[in-house]
Amino acid sequence: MGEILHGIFINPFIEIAGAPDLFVQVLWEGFVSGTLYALIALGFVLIFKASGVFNFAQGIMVVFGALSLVGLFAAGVPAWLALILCIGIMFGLAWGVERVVLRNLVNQEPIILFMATIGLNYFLIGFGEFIFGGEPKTMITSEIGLPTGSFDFEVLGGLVSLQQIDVSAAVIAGLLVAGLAVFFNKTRIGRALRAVADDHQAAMSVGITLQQIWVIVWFAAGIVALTTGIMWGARSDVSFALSIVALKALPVLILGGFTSVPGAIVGGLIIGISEKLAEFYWGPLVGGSIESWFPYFLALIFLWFRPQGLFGERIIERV
Amino acid sequence: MLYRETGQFKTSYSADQAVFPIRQDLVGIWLILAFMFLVVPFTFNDFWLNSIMIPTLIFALAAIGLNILTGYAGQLSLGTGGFMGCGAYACLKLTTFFPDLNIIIVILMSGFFAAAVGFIFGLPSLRIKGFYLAVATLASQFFLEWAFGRIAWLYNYADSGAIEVPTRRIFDIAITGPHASSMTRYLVVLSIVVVLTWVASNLVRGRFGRSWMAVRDMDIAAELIGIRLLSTKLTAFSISSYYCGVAGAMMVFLWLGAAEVESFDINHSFLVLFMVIIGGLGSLLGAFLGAAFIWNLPILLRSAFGQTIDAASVEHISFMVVGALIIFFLIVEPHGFARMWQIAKEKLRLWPFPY
Amino acid sequence: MATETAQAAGEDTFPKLLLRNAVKFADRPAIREKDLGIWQTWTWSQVLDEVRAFAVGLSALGIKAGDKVAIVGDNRPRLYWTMCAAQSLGAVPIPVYQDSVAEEMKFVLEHAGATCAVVENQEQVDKILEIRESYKAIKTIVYDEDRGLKNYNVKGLYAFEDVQAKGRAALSDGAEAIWHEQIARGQPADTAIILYTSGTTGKPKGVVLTMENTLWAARVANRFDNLTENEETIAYLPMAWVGDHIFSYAQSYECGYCVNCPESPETVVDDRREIGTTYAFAPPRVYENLITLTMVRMEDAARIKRKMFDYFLALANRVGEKILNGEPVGVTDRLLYALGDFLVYAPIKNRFGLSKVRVGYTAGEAIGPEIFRFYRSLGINLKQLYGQTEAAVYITNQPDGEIYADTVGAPLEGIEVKVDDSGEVLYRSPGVFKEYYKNAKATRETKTKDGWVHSGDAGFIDDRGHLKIIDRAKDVGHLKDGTLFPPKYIENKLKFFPNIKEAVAIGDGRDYVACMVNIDLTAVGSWAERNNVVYASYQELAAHPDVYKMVEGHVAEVNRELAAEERVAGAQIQRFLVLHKELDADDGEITRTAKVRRSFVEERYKPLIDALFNRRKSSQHIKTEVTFEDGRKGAIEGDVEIRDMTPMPVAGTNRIAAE
Amino acid sequence: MSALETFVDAADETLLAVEGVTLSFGGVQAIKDVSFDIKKGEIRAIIGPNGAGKTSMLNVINGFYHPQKGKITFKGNTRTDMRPHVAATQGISRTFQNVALFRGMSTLDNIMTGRTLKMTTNLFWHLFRFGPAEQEELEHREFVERIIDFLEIQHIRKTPVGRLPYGLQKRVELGRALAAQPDLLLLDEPMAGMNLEEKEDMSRFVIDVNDQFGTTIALIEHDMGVVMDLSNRVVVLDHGEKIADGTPDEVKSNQDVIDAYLGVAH
Repeated sequence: MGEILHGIFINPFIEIAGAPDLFVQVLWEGFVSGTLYALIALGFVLIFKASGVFNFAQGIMVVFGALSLVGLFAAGVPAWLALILCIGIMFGLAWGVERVVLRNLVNQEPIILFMATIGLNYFLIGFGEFIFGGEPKTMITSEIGLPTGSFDFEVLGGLVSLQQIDVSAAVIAGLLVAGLAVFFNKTRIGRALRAVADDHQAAMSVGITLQQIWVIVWFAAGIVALTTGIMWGARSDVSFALSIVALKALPVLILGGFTSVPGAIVGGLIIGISEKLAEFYWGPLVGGSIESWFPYFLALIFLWFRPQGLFGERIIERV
Repeated sequence: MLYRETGQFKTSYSADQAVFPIRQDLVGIWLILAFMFLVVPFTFNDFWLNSIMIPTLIFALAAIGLNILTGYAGQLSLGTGGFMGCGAYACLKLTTFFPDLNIIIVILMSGFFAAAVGFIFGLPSLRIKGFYLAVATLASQFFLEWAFGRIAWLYNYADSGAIEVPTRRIFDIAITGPHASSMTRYLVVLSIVVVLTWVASNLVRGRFGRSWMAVRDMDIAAELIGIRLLSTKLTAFSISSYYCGVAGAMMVFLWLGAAEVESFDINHSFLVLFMVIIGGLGSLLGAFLGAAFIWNLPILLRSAFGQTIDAASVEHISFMVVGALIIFFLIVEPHGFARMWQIAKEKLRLWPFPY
Repeated sequence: MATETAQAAGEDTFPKLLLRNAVKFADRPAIREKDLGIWQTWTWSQVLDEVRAFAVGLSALGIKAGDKVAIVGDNRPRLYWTMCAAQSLGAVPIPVYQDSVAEEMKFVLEHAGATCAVVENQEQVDKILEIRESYKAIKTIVYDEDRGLKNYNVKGLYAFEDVQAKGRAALSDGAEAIWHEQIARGQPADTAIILYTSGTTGKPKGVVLTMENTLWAARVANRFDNLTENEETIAYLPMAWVGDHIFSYAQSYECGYCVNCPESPETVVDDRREIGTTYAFAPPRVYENLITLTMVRMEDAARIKRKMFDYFLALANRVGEKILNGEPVGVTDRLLYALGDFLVYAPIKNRFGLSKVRVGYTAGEAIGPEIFRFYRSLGINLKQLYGQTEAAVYITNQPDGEIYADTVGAPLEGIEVKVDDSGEVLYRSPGVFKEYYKNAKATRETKTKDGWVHSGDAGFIDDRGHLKIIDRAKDVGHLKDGTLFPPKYIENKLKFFPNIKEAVAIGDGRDYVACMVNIDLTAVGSWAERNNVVYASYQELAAHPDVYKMVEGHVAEVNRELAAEERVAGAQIQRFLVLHKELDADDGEITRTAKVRRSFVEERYKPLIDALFNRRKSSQHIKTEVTFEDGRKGAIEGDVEIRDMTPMPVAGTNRIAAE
Repeated sequence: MSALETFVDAADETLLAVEGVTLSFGGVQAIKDVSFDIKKGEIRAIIGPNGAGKTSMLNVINGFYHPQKGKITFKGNTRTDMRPHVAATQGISRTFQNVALFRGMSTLDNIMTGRTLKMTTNLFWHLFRFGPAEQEELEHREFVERIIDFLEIQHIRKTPVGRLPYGLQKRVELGRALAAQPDLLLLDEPMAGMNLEEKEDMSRFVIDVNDQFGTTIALIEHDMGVVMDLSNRVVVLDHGEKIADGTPDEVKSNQDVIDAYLGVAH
């Protein structure tokens, strides 16, 4: 018993003190996956805020975007054109989703809409695999001008290695968030989108229909997904296995709240870093791979004490 | 049109509250049961029994389990695969420890382990609702998957890391294992599913079912009229998991014959969830309809395209079709096949009048 | 002679029959009531137990032979038991229409000299208490349902079960023998019941029927249709109406069949379906309503379904009745009819709970021939009978195999029927009433010394020996030029249209025939909804130009039919209007059995009628006082439009005789 | 009316006493130091303008809100707060301002749910719907049928409540509350949103419940006419404070009430 407690609560710190460079490396790894979790969660929050849809397909949109890019390139389309076409595809997807799904399911219960996005999820998997094939693919990292290679630092007596692609991922994620912030705060459409979260009437008074807003929001989420897909694909393969990883956006959302953009980012980083730390320092105690479930437990424990999330308001129940 | 109800009157509450108060329905269900028990085993070939009948029944049972939790008690769960796995691994361990115990009893007992696990993962439901709760069930799903893969004791330290089903006999008839005939396994599965469905129908019609639905429809009002939320939700979690557990045990022991962690992964959770949604939340009939539809649709597609396109493409197309159909059905009738049947039945009862 | 054997066996009063049934049909259901969601059943032996306890209890409260016991309420087992209980003591049950206002009820109670009232609920108790303030003879009030009565502290008010408890206590002290003696003393000539006829004019008259009258009627009717103890009937018509008394009480006691009481007046159709009655009885209005309901609902059905429905209805119209009557029909038609039965006829019968009906009767008023045929063509053995309270219902019935839509059948065995010179129908039978209670003058006017009763109806016996009723004798009139004017005949034709609920034709002594129409709010309302016609009230809808146009079409259709019949061709409707309010029993415009009080209506709407016969007027202002459900008074006023019709040319000479 | 008077005479025993209850959410004070009592067998009205804290008061009484200060004595047991289902167990049941029925269930099942507290048979019997479980279901069904009969809703017995018009839903909700055979019945604006006829019906049911079952009733109502007709005593709240307490006539002539309530709300 004591041994286990020691393993859980004491040993990690001994190890950290013993090899601080490893600790920093793990932190960095966690930070990078956290960034990606955050991006998936971000796409999710965009949609949830504006249309109340719990979009289960956000993870698949990430894969689908990346797959389209790789697939188009493989079919002989120049990389830059493929990228532009992919943006077009994401727009088409947003338009199609609004046309086929949202418009017909307006005013349904949340769970029905949630189920519809699971259906969309399946459709996209089948569609993507049918067009581009099911086998994992390699991202065309250098072709679209992303750096490869790594920066190596001498830190605390050890060597910390930062992949350049990871660094650019973080930078691009930052830029994306900044861009979205500008879009939402400074543009007319952006303000309308913010209004729609609170009041549909107000949004329509700006002169945009609800349908248009849905398309825009899903498109924005699609762009976020495409970016995420490129980054993620550059780190590993482009394959539908990613959709399972994308479920980690859920605990991120739990931490950050379903409607908060800063929450998504902070939540993503917390989940990313903590799962890597847990895996590295606690994983060996029970045979490893605990990062597959650790974030969910973390979110659960968190929920127990704060059911409304990190940035959510306290719910007063009324009768 | 087919319903002629004139002269069917009830002189007691038990007759009025029967599962099938209309005589035509009662006759119908007996005909179906007779067909399933007396005709199917002797006329259907191995492919039909193994690939269609047995899995449909097993998934229907899992769908009933999930339906109790999600459809009746209103608690969204994405952990069905994990609970099914609990049943399967429990069954393996039980039959290892008690090799002489009647395998049917073992299968029925293994559900209790799933129920216990479901109980534990249902605890957060006191404070967590809706989509937030889905995360709790995801936690159980991934944790259980992890456990099934990592804890070698669970799969008897088999080199393959998989469950290998031993042969078990009752009255010298092989029920499980490679020697068991499709017919035997079908009949065992059918019997268990029929009995458990009957039990489920008893539950949902009575006090427990009403409490679940009350919690689902308006938990605050339910609490104020004296329903204990936690115990109601926990019973739903336990019973639901029991059903999933038994379905999982049957899946491995009476259908697949062997199973790995992948048999209980999150995709199975989704598969069963689809069955429930497409079949109809809050309906036992819906569980059967949903299971039959979702399970057999790809088979149907495969046999339709099988000759012209390669297997992988058929797989992809079936994914697309399933996805599109889910959306289609949600648009046409968000409450699933069961509601469609209900509406059709209502129309038949009112025929020729529209109302 | 059936009567003689029965008397020999001691089955000549209802209490004696109850004793017989309690042995003969001991465990068979006698009466059911849908209560608390299920059908509560009492077997004949249980009914005996209940009746005995209540009778002895009443006796303990001082009710004795010759006393009058008023019975007020919806059809409920306990109220039927009260009848038998009262009869067993030699007292006379007086059922009263339950929806009469206190004033009407007071007249009946006072006239009959009731000393006890057995009522359904608080509402009726309140009425009786109100009556008791001025008519103090009522000593005992017994109620069935205690709701709201818990804290009434009133002398002589008892719960039904308390009276029974009293009775049971007395029974254990040996009262049973006395009770049986009392029953044994009962004679066929004893008064069985006094039924107050609502009467289209004047105050109600109490028709005194003896045990022999009612029992004879019950026996004859049961034998006529070979009824057995296996029949199921539903009791939903007012207990104060002779039809209900004979069908739900006398005939049931006589042959032991089961009577079913519905849960509430609103659920009768559902309850009838659940029970699946085999022997049915309803005034034409009920059948009319069902058709209206059918047509209105089918209007909303999908096009294909409606087409199919219309096709098979036309087929039924062509061959249905022939098949029912066992006449030869082609094989194709038979097959098509079978298909129609599967798709349309059987489901309709099922919806209305008429699937199991062996014999169904309509009476009380002439039924439209089209309505009558509609049911028969669906395969329902609907028959007409002609009856009156004074005859204990039965005068003529249609025997199986001799059903003609235009007649009301032939006299039953033991009944003599004749038509006098003025065209009035007279009858004589063992069922003929004893007298009008305390009204010798009226008795003399109606019943001749040798037992013939003036029916008050005009009619004739055709060459098949069947009776045809044209109209009330005093209502058949003539236009100024001498043309025959049968108002009811015209009105019934109008009323067959689902959109028309009620019609009043006027023409006696006038230049031409004019008509006032009530639209059917259900049917026209549904039509309005489909056609986006917005309306706030009956009055507004009735005055709508499109509604007028619709009614005009119906009137033209009736005129076309009239024109085709030589004898009434001159009685075509030349002007009509749609009334601005519904004729209402609360306003005294129709009776509780929904017959139009013609003279009252003509008086009340005199300005309108004057305008109808003033060709220069195309509309008329009117103000009408109305009584609301809660008794408050108010007024409806407005302008009513009057439309002119062009009479149809009279068709050739060789015409089918008027139906 | 004579019925009511008998009860006023008989009622002298305090069923529920509220003493110095104070409730606030965050910074907002919903109820400030309110005390009043409800006597056994009476119909007690709680009135006041919008936002006066009436519904909050009911929520405190049946344990949904927990007051910061004060205590409540019900049937002799004093408490500061409790879980709602405990309140239900002790005999308090209620209806809601916005109908809170179980929309997916039929009228019958909704009212049956109201009897959950009285049902004790364990899961085992229910699995097979056998023996005690079947017995229990049937007994309670009969009880519920009496309520259905009482409220005259036979014709909608098996209709899902979501399909019913508002007035009937309110009636079903009353039925569900009655099913628990409460000692104290809390009615939160039972007549809100009803037309005149429905109001009269509902008033009759309220009186009949009180009369027939002797149930003590606390009632929030806006319609002054209804309050004056129905209730034995009235407590008036304004901005969370009690400003008057007494018979309808006393309250009607109270100047504070006229200023605060009658002048403002209507």
